[in-house]
Amino acid sequence: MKLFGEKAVRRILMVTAFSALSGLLLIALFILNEGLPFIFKYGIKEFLFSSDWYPHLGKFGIYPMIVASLWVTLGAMIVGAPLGVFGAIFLSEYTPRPVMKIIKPTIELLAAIPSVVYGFIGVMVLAPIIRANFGGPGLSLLAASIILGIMILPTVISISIDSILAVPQSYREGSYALGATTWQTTHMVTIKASKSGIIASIILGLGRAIGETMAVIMVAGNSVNIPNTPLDSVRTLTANIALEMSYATGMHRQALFATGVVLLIVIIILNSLASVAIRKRMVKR
Amino acid sequence: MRIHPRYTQRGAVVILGGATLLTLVILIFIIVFILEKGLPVLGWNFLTSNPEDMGRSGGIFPTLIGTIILPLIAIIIATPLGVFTSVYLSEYTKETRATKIIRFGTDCLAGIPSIIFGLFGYIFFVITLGMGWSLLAGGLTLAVMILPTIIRTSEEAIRAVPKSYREVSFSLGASSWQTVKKVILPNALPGIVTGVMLSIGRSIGETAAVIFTAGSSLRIPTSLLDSARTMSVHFYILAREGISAENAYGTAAALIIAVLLVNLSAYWLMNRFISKRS
Amino acid sequence: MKTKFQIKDFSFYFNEEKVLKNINFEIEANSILGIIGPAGSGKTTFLRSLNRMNDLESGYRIEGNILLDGIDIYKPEYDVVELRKKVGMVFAMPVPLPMSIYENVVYGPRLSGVQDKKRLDELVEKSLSSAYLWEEVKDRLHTSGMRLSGGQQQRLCLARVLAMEPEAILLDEPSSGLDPISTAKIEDALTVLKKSYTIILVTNNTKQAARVADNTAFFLMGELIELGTTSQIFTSPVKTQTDDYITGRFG
Amino acid sequence: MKKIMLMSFVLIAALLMGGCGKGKASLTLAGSTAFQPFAEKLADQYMNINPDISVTVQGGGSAVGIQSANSGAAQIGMADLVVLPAEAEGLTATVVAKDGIAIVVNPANKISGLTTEQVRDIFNGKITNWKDVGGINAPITVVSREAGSGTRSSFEEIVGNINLKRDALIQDSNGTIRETVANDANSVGYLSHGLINEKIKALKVDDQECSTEAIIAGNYKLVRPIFLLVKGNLEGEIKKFIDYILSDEGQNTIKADGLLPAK
Repeated sequence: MKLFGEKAVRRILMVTAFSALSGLLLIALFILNEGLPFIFKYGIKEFLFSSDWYPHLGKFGIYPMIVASLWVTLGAMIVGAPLGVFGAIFLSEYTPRPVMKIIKPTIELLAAIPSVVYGFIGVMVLAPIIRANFGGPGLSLLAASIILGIMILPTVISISIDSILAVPQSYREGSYALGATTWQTTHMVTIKASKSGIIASIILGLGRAIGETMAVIMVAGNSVNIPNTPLDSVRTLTANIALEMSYATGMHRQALFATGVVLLIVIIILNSLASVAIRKRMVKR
Repeated sequence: MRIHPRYTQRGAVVILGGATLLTLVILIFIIVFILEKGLPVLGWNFLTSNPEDMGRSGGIFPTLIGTIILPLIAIIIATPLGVFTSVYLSEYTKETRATKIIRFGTDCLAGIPSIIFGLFGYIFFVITLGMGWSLLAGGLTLAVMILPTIIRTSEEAIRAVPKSYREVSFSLGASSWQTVKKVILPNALPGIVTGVMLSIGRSIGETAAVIFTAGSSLRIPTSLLDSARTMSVHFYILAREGISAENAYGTAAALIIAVLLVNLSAYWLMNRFISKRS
Repeated sequence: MKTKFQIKDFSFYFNEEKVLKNINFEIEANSILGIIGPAGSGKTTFLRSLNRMNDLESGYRIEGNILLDGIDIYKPEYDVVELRKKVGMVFAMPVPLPMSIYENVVYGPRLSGVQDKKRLDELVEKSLSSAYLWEEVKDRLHTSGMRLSGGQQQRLCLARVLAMEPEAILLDEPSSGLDPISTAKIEDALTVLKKSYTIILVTNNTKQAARVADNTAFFLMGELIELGTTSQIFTSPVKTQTDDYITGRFG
Repeated sequence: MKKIMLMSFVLIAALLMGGCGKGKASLTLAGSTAFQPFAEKLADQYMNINPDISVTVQGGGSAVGIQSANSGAAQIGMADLVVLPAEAEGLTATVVAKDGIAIVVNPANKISGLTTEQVRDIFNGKITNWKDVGGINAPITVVSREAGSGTRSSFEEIVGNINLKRDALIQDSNGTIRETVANDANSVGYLSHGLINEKIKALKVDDQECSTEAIIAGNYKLVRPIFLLVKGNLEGEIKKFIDYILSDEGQNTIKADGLLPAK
């Protein structure tokens, strides 16, 4: 009786252990099932590299969205990565521990602010500033990059601090003993030792930026347009799905699922890169 | 030309400190901006009265209900699944190919954008399973979304339980499940609860996945198969469509306070957990 | 004399490194066997083989057999849970589970299905008394076991094993971190307990073995060098290594 | 642990029962965001008269209206298209209201009217500066709806030969168009006549004001019908609700809030 119970428990646990995996597979299955046939029917090249997105005319090229997603993500990195990494270095190497221990959770707390709130701030505060000072519609690549850059700050800072703190104190002491200043120690020893952790934090931030939807819809302006300047309005892959999903039928809807497929592939590649970077860090330790 | 180390040191401090300050200022500005405009609107009456005219006036009571029930469904489903998964991974198997695949799957799931969850929930729960836009479809979608968080935090909490406790329990003739039930889960509980709280926070703030699966009906839901609107969705609609700036700020303030409260209590729990350990 | 354990040509490999090398001997029931030897000689691994605690590790492999009352404990259908109920263990570091003293003691019996409150109360008093702890804690049974002193914690761990009413008790350097008074109390308890139990005591402290053990085994580099009555081992060892070890020339 | 799990199961069961057990008839409408507010209001009024029925209204857009009426996700689909697409062929369509599409600009804009030709050129990107249509020297920001929107396809159908310029901003509802135009002094967009408010200014098109009178008189040309779509024949609760919308009381509600009656 008891032994049977033990076996049953093991079996139940094993089944539940596959829940996350089956969730992932189910998602992949349904998205692929809706999107892949379209991609093959319409043509991979035409779908990925044509700039014509006219659903009512049966034209579904997502090149502008791919370009926009990349630009927006890159923009978010330019804004968020230095700010985040510098902040993490300052907090872990130049700030008294007790102060850091208050500031770090505060920053992590900000990761919990709903993305729609960030988007709203973008529309109400940032877009008018851009419109007034630089011209253009305000709702733009620039606005989206800044808002996303801010949104990824907590992720980048938090993980970077963790990996910087994981550098053994003896490394730093060794450097100080040779007469290095704090900054010399930081950039020659600490940053080098925690490089893969910092890179992982940036990649994870990248993942968040490329996957963000609502905030981007609110601030990017959503033109199907390859931007010439940061002041141009753009539409990302995520925005394309969310904007048109509720109105789409037939081919149009399949094309949106196909957009999801592209997004999914990009994310999984990024994720694998991040986990390689993280594993590298673990091995080093 | 070589710059003297003293100057690079000073320059570094200025730049790094400036970046930190800028980050903090931006992030605090966002909260202050919303609270300053939203708090005057936010009151007992605002929370407990029904919206009128699509939310142009009146309160946000139905969205409050949606905001409570939707994450509740999600954690009721995801918590046992997530905790059992982490128990299996940490107590019942050694590192094998299967556990590696499970872990990779969990990591991938964690990285999937919420809009994809929305698409999936819409096509699977809403259409294929015929649930319609409903609390159930939204809750299930959120459950899949938060599962990786719960698995990760539970696994960390379980691994933090000293190995010696397991040895003692086994040496006293406990089976694996008895050890899990009597020693491991009770000791990992605060960590697990922290993960659940963080997941609740994420569910409350989620918009993209919810709007496609739970719909946006402003009525008070009377069953799990009713559509409902959460505060995030309500805020999104109010703000986007310019229905009422005043009520949008009020809803945003309520939203931020709810999310901060949930996360603060998670941190509080985690700190208690850590201090008890050491 | 009745034999409790028979160890037949037992070898233990950890990651293909041979940690125990072809051990052969028998352990008498109702006696105390002291196992001595320098660190890394395989004493603890051997002890943990007797109740299969090594199962919790990965990357090990065994050869040969260990028989408990004539039955091979490593045969596939053997119930490990039952084995551990029969063969209790006290670890080097005292590890009270994070619960009350009372709950710590009844942990084992409860697992075996004892629910009766009166019976549990009896077990608690009897076990704590046998471990010479009852008088010190009888008024605070429901406070946390973690608040006891180190010596008290180790006696609680002993009581916890006794409450299961096992047949054999394995002790892995039970007084390595304890003060002399606590050590003495545990040793006193053991000499009384051997009347009802088979006790196997791994110790780094040769004097402790000399004080309490009936028989003593000397392990070195994974081999059983010498086994005999305690007085024989300590007064007229056969092997020179044994002599060197107990006279403190190495170890 | 066990208790919590048990309690939650009971809770779920109770919630499920709560909805299904009472046997209350329910109707779901989904689709056109332009008609959604009206449908909400009509549903509220209808439920006041008939407490036994529960009417739920979802947005989503015209395509969702057609799709969900087809799939059964909603009993009634709402669509605001000039020409119904092929997918809607099997559905019974009832015109319940008409809606004008207003061309709107920021109140700061001095322009008071455009010709159909100018509207077309602006949206196609041929005219890019307000000075070319009599305004100040400033670039025009065009704001349009997303592909698939009923308002957009009706707008493009009626104006004719629209090939939207690439850098037009895209917003996904009437409300967001209004917000965007209200925030940007140089922008132009279009939205449902009923949603004009003080934050934006409706332009005359071909010298006709976008007013209820002009629309009813048939002078203002940017007008589209609003359909309710039902799978199969109109019967039972569905018919009763649609009849209510077409009744004087229902049509008055529609009129009072800015749409135009069906007849």
